Amino acid sequence: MSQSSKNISTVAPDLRSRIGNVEFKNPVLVASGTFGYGAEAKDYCDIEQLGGIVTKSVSWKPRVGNHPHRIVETPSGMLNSIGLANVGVHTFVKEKLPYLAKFDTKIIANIAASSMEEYRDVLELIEQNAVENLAGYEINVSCPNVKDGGLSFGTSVERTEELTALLRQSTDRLLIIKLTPNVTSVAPFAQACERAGADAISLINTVVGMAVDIYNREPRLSTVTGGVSGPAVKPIALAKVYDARKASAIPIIGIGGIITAEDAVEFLIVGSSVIQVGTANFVHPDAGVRVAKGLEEFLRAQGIAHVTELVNSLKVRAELKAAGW
Amino acid sequence: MSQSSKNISTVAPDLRSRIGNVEFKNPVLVASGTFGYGAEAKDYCDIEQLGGIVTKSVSWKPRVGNHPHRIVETPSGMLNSIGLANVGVHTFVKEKLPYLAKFDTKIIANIAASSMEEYRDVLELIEQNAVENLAGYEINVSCPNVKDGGLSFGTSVERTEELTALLRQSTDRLLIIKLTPNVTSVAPFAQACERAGADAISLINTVVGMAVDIYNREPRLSTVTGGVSGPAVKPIALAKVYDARKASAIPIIGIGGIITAEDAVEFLIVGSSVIQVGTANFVHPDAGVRVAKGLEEFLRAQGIAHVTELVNSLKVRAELKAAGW
Amino acid sequence: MTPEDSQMLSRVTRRREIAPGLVTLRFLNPKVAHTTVAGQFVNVLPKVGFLDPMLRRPFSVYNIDGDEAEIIIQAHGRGTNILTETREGDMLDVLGPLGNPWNTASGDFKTAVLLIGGVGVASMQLLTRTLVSSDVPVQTFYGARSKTLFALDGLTNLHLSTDDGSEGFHGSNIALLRSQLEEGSIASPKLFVCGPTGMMRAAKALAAEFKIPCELSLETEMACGIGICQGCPVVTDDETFNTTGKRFRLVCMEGPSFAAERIVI
Amino acid sequence: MTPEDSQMLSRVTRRREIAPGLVTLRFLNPKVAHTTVAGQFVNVLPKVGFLDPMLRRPFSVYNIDGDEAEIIIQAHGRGTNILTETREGDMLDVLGPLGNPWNTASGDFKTAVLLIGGVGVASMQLLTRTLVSSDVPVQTFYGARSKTLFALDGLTNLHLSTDDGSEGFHGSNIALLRSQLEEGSIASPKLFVCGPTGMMRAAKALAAEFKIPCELSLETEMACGIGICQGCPVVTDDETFNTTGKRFRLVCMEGPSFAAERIVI
Ligand SMILES: Cc1cc2nc3c(=O)[nH]c(=O)nc-3n(C[C@H](O)[C@H](O)[C@H](O)COP(=O)(O)OP(=O)(O)OC[C@H]3O[C@@H](n4cnc5c(N)ncnc54)[C@H](O)[C@@H]3O)c2cc1C
Ligand SMILES: Cc1cc2nc3c(=O)[nH]c(=O)nc-3n(C[C@H](O)[C@H](O)[C@H](O)COP(=O)(O)OP(=O)(O)OC[C@H]3O[C@@H](n4cnc5c(N)ncnc54)[C@H](O)[C@@H]3O)c2cc1C
Ligand SMILES: Cc1cc2nc3c(=O)[nH]c(=O)nc-3n(C[C@H](O)[C@H](O)[C@H](O)COP(=O)(O)O)c2cc1C
Ligand SMILES: Cc1cc2nc3c(=O)[nH]c(=O)nc-3n(C[C@H](O)[C@H](O)[C@H](O)COP(=O)(O)O)c2cc1C
Ligand code: FES
Ligand code: FES
Repeated sequence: MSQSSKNISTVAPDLRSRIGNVEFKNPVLVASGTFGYGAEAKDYCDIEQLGGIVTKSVSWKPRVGNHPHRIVETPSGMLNSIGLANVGVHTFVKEKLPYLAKFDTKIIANIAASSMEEYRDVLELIEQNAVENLAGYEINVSCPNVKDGGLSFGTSVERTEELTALLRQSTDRLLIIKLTPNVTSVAPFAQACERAGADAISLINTVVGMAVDIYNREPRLSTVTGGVSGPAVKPIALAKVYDARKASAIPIIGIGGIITAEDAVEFLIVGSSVIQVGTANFVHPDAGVRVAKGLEEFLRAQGIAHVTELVNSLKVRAELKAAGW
Repeated sequence: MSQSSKNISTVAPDLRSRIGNVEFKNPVLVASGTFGYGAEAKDYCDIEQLGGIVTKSVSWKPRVGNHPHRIVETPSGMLNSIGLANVGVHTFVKEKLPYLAKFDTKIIANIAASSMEEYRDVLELIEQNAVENLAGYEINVSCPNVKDGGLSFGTSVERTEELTALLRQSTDRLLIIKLTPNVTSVAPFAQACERAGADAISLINTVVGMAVDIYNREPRLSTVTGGVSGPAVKPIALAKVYDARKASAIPIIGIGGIITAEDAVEFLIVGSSVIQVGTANFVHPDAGVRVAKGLEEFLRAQGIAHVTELVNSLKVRAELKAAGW
Repeated sequence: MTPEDSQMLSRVTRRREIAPGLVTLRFLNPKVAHTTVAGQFVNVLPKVGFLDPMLRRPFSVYNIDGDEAEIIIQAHGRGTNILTETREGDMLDVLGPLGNPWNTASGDFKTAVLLIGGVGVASMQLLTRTLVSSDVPVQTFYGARSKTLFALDGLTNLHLSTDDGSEGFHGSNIALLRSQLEEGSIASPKLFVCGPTGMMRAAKALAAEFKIPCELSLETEMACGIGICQGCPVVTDDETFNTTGKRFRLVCMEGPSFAAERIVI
Repeated sequence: MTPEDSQMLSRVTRRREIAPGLVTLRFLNPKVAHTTVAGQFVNVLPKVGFLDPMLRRPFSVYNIDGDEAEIIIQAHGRGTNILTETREGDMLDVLGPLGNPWNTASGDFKTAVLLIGGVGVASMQLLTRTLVSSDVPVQTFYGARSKTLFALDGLTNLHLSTDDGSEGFHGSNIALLRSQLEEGSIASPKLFVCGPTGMMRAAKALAAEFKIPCELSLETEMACGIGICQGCPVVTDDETFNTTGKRFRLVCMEGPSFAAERIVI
């Protein structure tokens, strides 16, 4: 339990992180659906201090999203049922992507769709309109809040693999599959994504949950169930990352309840190459920058030269490994 | 959002609740593993004001449980990896059950085992030594913290059904199957339990999670992963109850993060016949009594005569039902 | 504005309890104090350093004075209960000002009629100040459950009403206003409305009936307050955005005040 | 004891800051004040009304006086940080007294040697009082990082040591005690030990070396403090409970103090 006694370095620690052939200036990205398309938060957050921005899921056509109520606070977390409200890929490539191109940070375009073809068409349209800092795509097969939002892919290993293989043909940029935690084990999904040529997986999207208005005896979300996010799900997310890490060598993007640099370090140690900050942005729009700065301080205090030294550094005793933990 | 304007009754509301042919004086039970065998908490809690006590899981032989560390606090919740530490069924029937027989409340004996035969043998030994207030059995097929603790049953619909059918032959008392939330959907499990003749299902056991000591880069629990409980999991538990409720007519015992009477009411509305209070007992050993009292106040304030009026009273708009929510 | 100064820890310099559960908190925040226009709001953390409750809560800016701003809080749930117990010297984490001001420049009215229900008074003091300083006549119809619940500072030309008859007109401020509109005693009015949903709905109907412009300041549950969560929409009928024929507008970005005729309430 | 009076909201009547992050809180709780025996502890909620942090934190009873009891808290994590900021007049939710007292009646010693590291002092004031009132000679070896961190109230026959040499012996209290044991100047001693794990381990070894009885007051993470969560065990080697050859003992129920020779530390 004692703090590392390594020498405290005066050299700035190196935060650069890598997935495939893409280098991020630090391992802290902001999560899809929690940072808009960048413009919304720029008055509150110095975007260029982020490792990257994952944009709100876009589909082929614009979507207005679900009827209110869309959010409910829960203990140390929140439920949402936004329903993939988005401007559609045409507006995305015409307005949002060019705007994002101005910032010195990496952009990952998150895509949600209801068929193989739609996923491919959206990806290809973005690919045709790619800007220089577009690092790649995150494929949302895990939104619990729309009935045609991909979760039918996300809960089937076969369809996940097929979709990954299909999209792999359309881009040389990063192809990241964002998995749902709402399955018995994420291990076969991680393996399927690796087989089909994905560059990474993201874990986790939100956990299915609900809340009840006890006075009206109605669900508090218009769609009955929604997705839980925030600190409440952090232990669950870490276990999912661990499950995937044991089963596959594919790079992992850790997500779920990250508020502080210490939270981020947990995800890195368990095996994430980079992490994403989601719900925390709603509380502090500069949450990602806070995490990145905190990470730098942590590395300095612990005498760690490169953030990559943390990645996948979890020590698990041999007898536990042998016993299957 | 407005409070019910029904007349505030001066007659005491009726809290009696029922599963099968067993009547509980109120719908508030304490959950297995969070109240010992009754004796431990009796100085802090007026046990006879509880609807019932579900005892710590017992197995055939005593188990010492997992090596420390066994618990970690998490945001609005905790992780545990107790590892089914228990006195074994022989001590249970010799010492614990006779002690519990003295209280005017229902007892449900929770059983954990690693084989069909062990489950049956434990149940039959208790059956042979049954006391009058023994209402039945809760079968733990969902402990995530021991490798042979039943989760191999709990994640297989077939084995759950087979086990339920087997145990059904050995008792006419309540047979309750305690399901894990760590599956893609609990619906087929609920259906399997119903088919095989269970009287009820309990939902949820803990959610798999983990936490990392970032200074030592070690898991904070000795078994790496453990189970998350407490308010953090309440929205997840409610969604699981809803999932089971839609799929089956079997009575449900709602569990997960219940701290207040309002939490309990959410579970009743979604479709639980009775509920269990778990982690809250660690904070307030009389948490169950607080919930039962709060429930009575709630019913009175809302002018509800019988607590059973709340059960399964969730109003879901027809178009949502049609769309599969 | 730089990203740093739009969210700041602000020391509470004064706490006043107007009635049980109705409290004003004044805090040092030059940015909010100097840049807020009537109708804007701030998003405040219930308790600094705690993860539960986790989300900020929105409050209209009630008053500004030098480098200090003030909010008025009605305790009605977990977060507001905690906030009303804030003590002088404590820190508030304040994000803002957010949202858009009341539209006082629409030119389609001569008299501003402020229609207030309960803690809907929160943005009305600054609105009064703005209107008075531009020499716009103001009439204020302010209803509360009981006379102890009025927060009258900085309001003008008051017509009070209470549900329990303890002060002013015994009944709703809608009924009171209706009688004056029927008399035609208010020259070319525009309604500026904030209060409970029922009152807003009635105000919308009243405005339609008398064909007068009406602006509603709406409240919805908010996570971020800055347009990134998409959690706070109201339903409008003003455009066919896609096949559903519905359009949602974000209260935090496009509101909180909207022209009443377009809002489905 | 009825179920009701073992857990109670207790008003804080006095808060003293001994050093930054080292605070005593005195609170009104007749039950704890009248029934605690030296070595017992209370389990305290970090903040009443909040779900996060959710679990209570255990603290030895530091002092009792009339109807009031006192704890001493070293800030070192989330819960203790919150608790050290408790103000006079605030309410603490206190469950206790819990656990077992120090075993002062074992009859196998003449001199009680209190070996204290840092905030391990917490149970030593009451222990001193108990021993002194039974005319047992007491020698107290108290080590801290620096002289500002001593809480000396109610202790007796002090041998102080500091890590930084700012007061007393420059070095560990174990080294200081060893030299006295080697001199044989303490008649038939028994060690009563509370401090950081490293110190406890050294104390156990020292006691074994000099063949003197030794009792350790242990700290483990606790959820309930009353034996219902099974979360707080230490490993012992005293019995073969089953095939593993290990036995776990619950610190809250069977401790917090244990005979050193049986504890695997
Ligand atoms: C732009 C804007 C400006 C605002 N300005 C102000 C302001 O200046 N001053 C002010 O006081 N408020 C203002 N509000 C409202 C304020 O933000 C909310 O009151 C606050 O967010 C509620 O937070 P809470 O944690 O107290 O309530 P929560 O605990 O989050 O929610 C309380 C909820 O519990 C339920 N509930 C509880 N008890 C009952 C019951 N008996 N019957 C039925 N339902 C019940 C209801 O669903 C209710 O919404 C404003 C809101 C907005 C959007
Ligand atoms: C019977 C008993 C009696 C006790 N009596 C007292 C008493 O009288 N006074 C008192 O002050 N304490 C006492 N304690 C200890 C006290 O209960 C704990 O300090 C408290 O529970 C910690 O709670 P927390 O929320 O502050 O720490 P948490 O935040 O829960 O935990 C802090 C944890 O964070 C980790 N950590 C944080 N920073 C670092 C770092 N730099 N390097 C390595 N790890 C780090 C460690 O794992 C550490 O355990 C007693 C304990 C027991 C069991
Ligand atoms: C309001 C909200 C909207 C979200 N929208 C999307 C989305 O459009 N696409 C997506 O892949 N994930 C979406 N997510 C999931 C987050 O990106 C993230 O995976 C999840 O919230 C867990 O991380 P967190 O706990 O840090 O928020 C959304 C989450 C929230 C809370
Ligand atoms: C420390 C601890 C020990 C538990 N032990 C058992 C057990 O032995 N058998 C069992 O079926 N469930 C056990 N559970 C699960 C609880 O009974 C309950 O299902 C779960 O904690 C969710 O409810 P809660 O959030 O109210 O705690 C345990 C939970 C905790 C926290
Ligand atoms: S509150 Fe987040 S978009 Fe309006
Ligand atoms: S702390 Fe719960 S059993 Fe000891």
